[in-house]
Amino acid sequence: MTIAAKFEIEYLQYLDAEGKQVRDDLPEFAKDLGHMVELYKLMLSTRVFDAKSIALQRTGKLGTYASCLGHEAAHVGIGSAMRPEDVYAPSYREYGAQLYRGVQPREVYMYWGGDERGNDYQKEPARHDFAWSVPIATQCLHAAGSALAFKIRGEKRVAVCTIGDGGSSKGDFYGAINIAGAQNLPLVAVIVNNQWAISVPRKIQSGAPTLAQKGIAAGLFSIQVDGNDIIAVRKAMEDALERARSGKGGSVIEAVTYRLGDHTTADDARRYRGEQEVKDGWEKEPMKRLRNWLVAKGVWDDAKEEAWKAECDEWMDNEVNAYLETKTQPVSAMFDYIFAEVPADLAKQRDYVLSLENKGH
Amino acid sequence: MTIAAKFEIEYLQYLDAEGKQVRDDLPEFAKDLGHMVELYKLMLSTRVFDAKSIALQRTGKLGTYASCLGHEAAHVGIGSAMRPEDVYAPSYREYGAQLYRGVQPREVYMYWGGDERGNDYQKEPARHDFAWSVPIATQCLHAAGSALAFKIRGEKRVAVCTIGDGGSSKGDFYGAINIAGAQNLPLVAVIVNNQWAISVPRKIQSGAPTLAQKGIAAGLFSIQVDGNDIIAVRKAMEDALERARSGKGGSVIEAVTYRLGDHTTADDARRYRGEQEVKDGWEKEPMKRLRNWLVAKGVWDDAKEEAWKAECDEWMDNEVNAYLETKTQPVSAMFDYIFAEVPADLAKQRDYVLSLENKGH
Amino acid sequence: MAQITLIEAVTQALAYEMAHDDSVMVLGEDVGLNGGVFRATQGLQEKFGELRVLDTPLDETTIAGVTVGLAVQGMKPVAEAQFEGFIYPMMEQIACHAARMRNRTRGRLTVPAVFRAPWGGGIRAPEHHSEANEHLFTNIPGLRVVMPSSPARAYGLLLAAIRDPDPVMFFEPKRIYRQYKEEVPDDGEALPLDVCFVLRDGTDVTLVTWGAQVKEALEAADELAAQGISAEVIDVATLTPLDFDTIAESVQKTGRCVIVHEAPKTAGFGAEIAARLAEECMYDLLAPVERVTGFDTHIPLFRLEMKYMPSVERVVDAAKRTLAAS
Amino acid sequence: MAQITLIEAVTQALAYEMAHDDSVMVLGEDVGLNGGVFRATQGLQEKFGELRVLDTPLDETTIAGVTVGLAVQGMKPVAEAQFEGFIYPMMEQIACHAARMRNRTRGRLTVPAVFRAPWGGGIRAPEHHSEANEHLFTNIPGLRVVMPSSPARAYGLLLAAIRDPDPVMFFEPKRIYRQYKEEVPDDGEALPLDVCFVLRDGTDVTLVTWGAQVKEALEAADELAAQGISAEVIDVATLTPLDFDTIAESVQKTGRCVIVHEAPKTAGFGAEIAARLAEECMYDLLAPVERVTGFDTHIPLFRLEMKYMPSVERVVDAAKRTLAAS
Ligand SMILES: Cc1ncc(C[n+]2csc(CCOP(=O)(O)OP(=O)(O)O)c2C)c(N)n1
Ligand SMILES: Cc1ncc(C[n+]2csc(CCOP(=O)(O)OP(=O)(O)O)c2C)c(N)n1
Ligand SMILES: [Mg+2]
Ligand SMILES: [Mg+2]
Repeated sequence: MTIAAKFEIEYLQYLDAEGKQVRDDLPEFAKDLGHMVELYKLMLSTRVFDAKSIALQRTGKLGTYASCLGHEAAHVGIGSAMRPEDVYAPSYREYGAQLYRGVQPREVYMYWGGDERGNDYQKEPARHDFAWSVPIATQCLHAAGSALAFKIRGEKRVAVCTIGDGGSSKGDFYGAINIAGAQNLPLVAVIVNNQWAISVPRKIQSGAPTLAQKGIAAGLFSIQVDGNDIIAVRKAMEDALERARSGKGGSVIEAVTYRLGDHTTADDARRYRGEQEVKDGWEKEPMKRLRNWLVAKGVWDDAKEEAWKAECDEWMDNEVNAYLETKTQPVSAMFDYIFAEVPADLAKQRDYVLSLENKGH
Repeated sequence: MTIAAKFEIEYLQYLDAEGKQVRDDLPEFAKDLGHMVELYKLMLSTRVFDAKSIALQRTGKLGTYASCLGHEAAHVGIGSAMRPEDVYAPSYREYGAQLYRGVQPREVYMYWGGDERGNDYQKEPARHDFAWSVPIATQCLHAAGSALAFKIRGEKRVAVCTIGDGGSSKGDFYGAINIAGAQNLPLVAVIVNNQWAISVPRKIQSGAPTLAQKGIAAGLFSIQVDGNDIIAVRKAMEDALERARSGKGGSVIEAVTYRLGDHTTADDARRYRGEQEVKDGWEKEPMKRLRNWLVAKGVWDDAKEEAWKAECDEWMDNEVNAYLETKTQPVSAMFDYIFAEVPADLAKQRDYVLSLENKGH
Repeated sequence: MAQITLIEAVTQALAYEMAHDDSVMVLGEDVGLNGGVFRATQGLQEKFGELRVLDTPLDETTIAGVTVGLAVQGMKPVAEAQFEGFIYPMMEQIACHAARMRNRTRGRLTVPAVFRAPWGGGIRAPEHHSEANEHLFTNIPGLRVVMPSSPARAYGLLLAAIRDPDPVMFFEPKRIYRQYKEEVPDDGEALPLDVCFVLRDGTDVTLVTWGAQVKEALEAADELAAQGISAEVIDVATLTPLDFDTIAESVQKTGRCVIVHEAPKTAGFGAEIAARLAEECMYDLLAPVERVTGFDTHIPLFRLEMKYMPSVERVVDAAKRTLAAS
Repeated sequence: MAQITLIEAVTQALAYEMAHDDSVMVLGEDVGLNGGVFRATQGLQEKFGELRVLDTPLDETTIAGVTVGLAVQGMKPVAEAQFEGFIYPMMEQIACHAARMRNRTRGRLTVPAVFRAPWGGGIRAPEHHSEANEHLFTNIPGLRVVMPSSPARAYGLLLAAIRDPDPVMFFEPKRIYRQYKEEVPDDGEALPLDVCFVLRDGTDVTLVTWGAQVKEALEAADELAAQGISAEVIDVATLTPLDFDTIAESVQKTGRCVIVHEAPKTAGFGAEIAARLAEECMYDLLAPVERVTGFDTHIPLFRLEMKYMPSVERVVDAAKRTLAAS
């Protein structure tokens, strides 16, 4: 039998569900325990932020909100591996990565609170990142286009996109990794496989044993990691970013995790998945293992945990207040950003709406 | 290192470019030399048909025409492996498969001659096949949908689609193989890789070493074959059809061949590819090797070749005449097939056009 | 006989037709156990199994293309786009194949499919969940574009759409999914796809609309009546092929027309109706035609979205302008 | 100064802008060595390299999405859809991102991209190579929809489109790609994107059209002149945002209007112009508005396609009907 090509998908894990280290070759960044504490703190603040968002929604102060509960290792792993000059194209729940890059909680609240200004990230590097992208998988092509711009201009920057297990079924994802392979683009595509796309389980999305192997279709470096193990995520990201930055091409990383919450606040996951599965999900969640590991290393303890949580609470309260104090935009805002300048034909409509406002309609 | 998954892409070939048998384990069908002669004859008639089409176009009797020169082994291999009850969803140049399934040359001429009736295949099984599909890759999803219908109804039928190397970049192709994998559908997707998509070479389409490996993304059985070796194509097809028919799921077959002609009669390939490459292509073309093999087996010779060519010429002349004698459709045909019945609003437009006709516009 | 909402009428029609015709099936994202994010397919998978109520991979192009394949092979698929704002990837398959297959093959192959999509704004939904794009499909020959505006019409029109031998776009105004209940006998009676429905007779001005805006139009008619103005209200229901005769008849009577729709004004489907009036009813018009529509902007996120939607006040103002003009 | 065709004017504009602005680039299928199937990008790859004149994989969704990404990152990509009939897979990226990015981010991110596509029928091309779908984009806020009708306007409008800070759909009427030549100085002078062009003054009737049909309109005007009827001819050029004032002014003068376009009649962009007339010029109209358009059918394969296209005779007839009516 003649073999035309051979492939392997590696599975990467450093910490098991209990925080036991399953391999000795810790990556450099993980030897810096101070840094690992920082990562843990961001994961925790992300979780505090998320709980606050859900509370806001439940009390009618947000619209629909997409929670990131359970994704903290994957998201913070991604965000923390990137350099400021890189570009991030998220979908809609990767707050852990975005907070790292300067998106402010108040901006998240504004967006899900029905205010476009939430997309106008004020701080770098988030300011040059893409906004949340709701049409599934479309953001992958924005990352590929960004990567192409970097290549054309000879910039040593990498474009990173995240996509769900469900989203990896959509043609755009395939198009993005395909052109990355064909043009050797500095693109890192991370499939955050949380096992569910709203109510549709992973097995309905694909007959493939791993989602990482989708990268093989495009000739990209492809790897599967324990997405609840931030060391594994971060290591795979660092390697992929390094390959991309040095002109060695794009990667697909599948981060295997679990969506502990409902799809969004508009969803009720009990309709379609069993309790046991969620319990199992909690056994493997990302915070516990990292905390256990840090505690074992002697760099974290309950007191620190409580203190940091309190700090986070304060931070979030502050952000919530800033959000709640934000006045609704004037109605003219509807017209002012459609084009660089409001065309004459549209200006007539704006004037009409303003006249209605004056009439008190 | 933990390995999550491993894959191999086999390359299948029985006859080399000169017709030398490179492996001993001939499949059953190839041991039937009478049948092999039949296949050769259909490949030859396809080539005669194709030359006639180009001549028709050159003399202004056809519009643009997409030649199949060099694809005869791939196309006849596909068509001859299928059962009548299977369904075929071609793109636009797979005449070798279609003639086998009952599409008549006059229908091909009508289609490229600007007459919709060319799509109204009169003979079974072609009559239940899909028509030519110009929007690249869309036909793959029609095949997947057909395969789903077969599965739902418990029919032991298989849907087959063909797609080019270029077309395999389009999201629809990915969508089709993906749902085939997820739902275990009886789908066989054949990538006819002729190295070019109009002027775009294979390497611009994908960074993957084989196109067959795209099937890995969907968890499908995937294999690469010498697309100029009809035994290899036919064998891979038979295996894939058998797997699909017996509920073992879909396959992706990459048939590696070469487009010996221009993309279509509207194209001039000299603009973008060198002479040497085309010469090399001719060295590996599919007729010669099969002829050599059959001649060596003592079942074919020059006299038979000439006699069959003459028969084909007559057949094609007959088809061309039937085509040329076909009267243009009445102008009302423009309106009559938009809906099952012409809606009142549309009937007014039809009446208007008929009144123009009467005025001699 | 139970009182049901518009969304329940959709479910009732699907269940009826699936029970009576084995070839009818449903496919889309989350249509199975979850019953769709709006519950349109609630309970169907339990009744009809995982294949006839099929959760698809997350790719609208796949859904549309597979739907075409199913329909050509004799199934009657009802595909769901989860929100109308996600329908774009379906367009190539709808425009190039569903709407063309019959014509392409001179009737040999046909596509008796329905493409359903929750449509429109006003439910404080996130970005891309409030689009009103019926218009994208009204210039495509070979398609029927249908939008119900009440539970009974949802039931009857959806049955008709499924039975129709050609492809139908079926847009469901999600703002009124649960707005009110009415009695809808589950008798399998379809409504015609070639007529506009006159919902209220009037003599002074004709209000022409469809989908969710029927509510505003009827309320505006009440308000106008209170002011002594008699408004006729027409629910277009099937946008294409258009039954313009019913509209023309009304405008011949009233001499005035206000067209109301949610999509942006420029090149919205209201333009076609106004254009027909300019062509065919010019001598009947006592006043310029008015369009009360969304603006030529994207529908804003929900804090401002109601500023975008055609309001009862805007409709009343427009109707009164037509009366003032003549 | 050389005389050039419309397609050569496209090439000239691309070459000019690429030479003067490093961020301008071209991408699409076959745009490289082959210079595009119509040769619009002929010679550009040799001049500007394989990256700035990029042959893409065969996936329109990829082309559109990558274009958005490039534009957000500061490039000015000019993407080509090989034929307008293959533009559907681009729609999600165009409608949901290119046209919305500025509004979504309150101006933080923008998409200064151009989407070019050879448009329309009449060249005896195969199936799906003759579509006239400008209409699909005219209801999308945040997009400019532009169609040139002469070499000079192709040059000036394309330069303007590339320089425009927002996304532009640029449809090129392929039937007149090589119809005639005219002098087009390569001076980098752009034309405005906010005006209709009055190509011929007249007093009796206004012919409003765009793209390839400008030819038929001008010929009809000649024919009408021979019969003593003075027709004004307006090339809309930029369909959206629409400069209706120029059209209104003309109709105020002539009192009659014939709108000519190739796309199907129902919900074609002609509807918007007729609708505006019904709203804003009703008292000026001396006769019903006429639309001379393609029919509500798919454009037939080429043996019948000229029966589908608006002909000079149909335009003349329509113009005369407007005169007979008043
Ligand atoms: C094109 C498109 N289709 C449908 C939707 C509706 N939708 C929102 S999220 C979602 C599921 C996404 O699942 P997955 O990609 O796994 O990401 P996750 O939400 O699990 O992070 C769907 C179907 C959408 N936003 N965009
Ligand atoms: C969606 C779409 N985009 C573009 C085209 C124009 N087009 C026709 S054939 C072709 C190249 C196809 O190449 P490939 O898939 O390799 O098939 P081949 O022609 O080589 O058999 C292109 C770009 C098309 N028909 N459909
Ligand atoms: Mg998921
Ligand atoms: Mg090819």
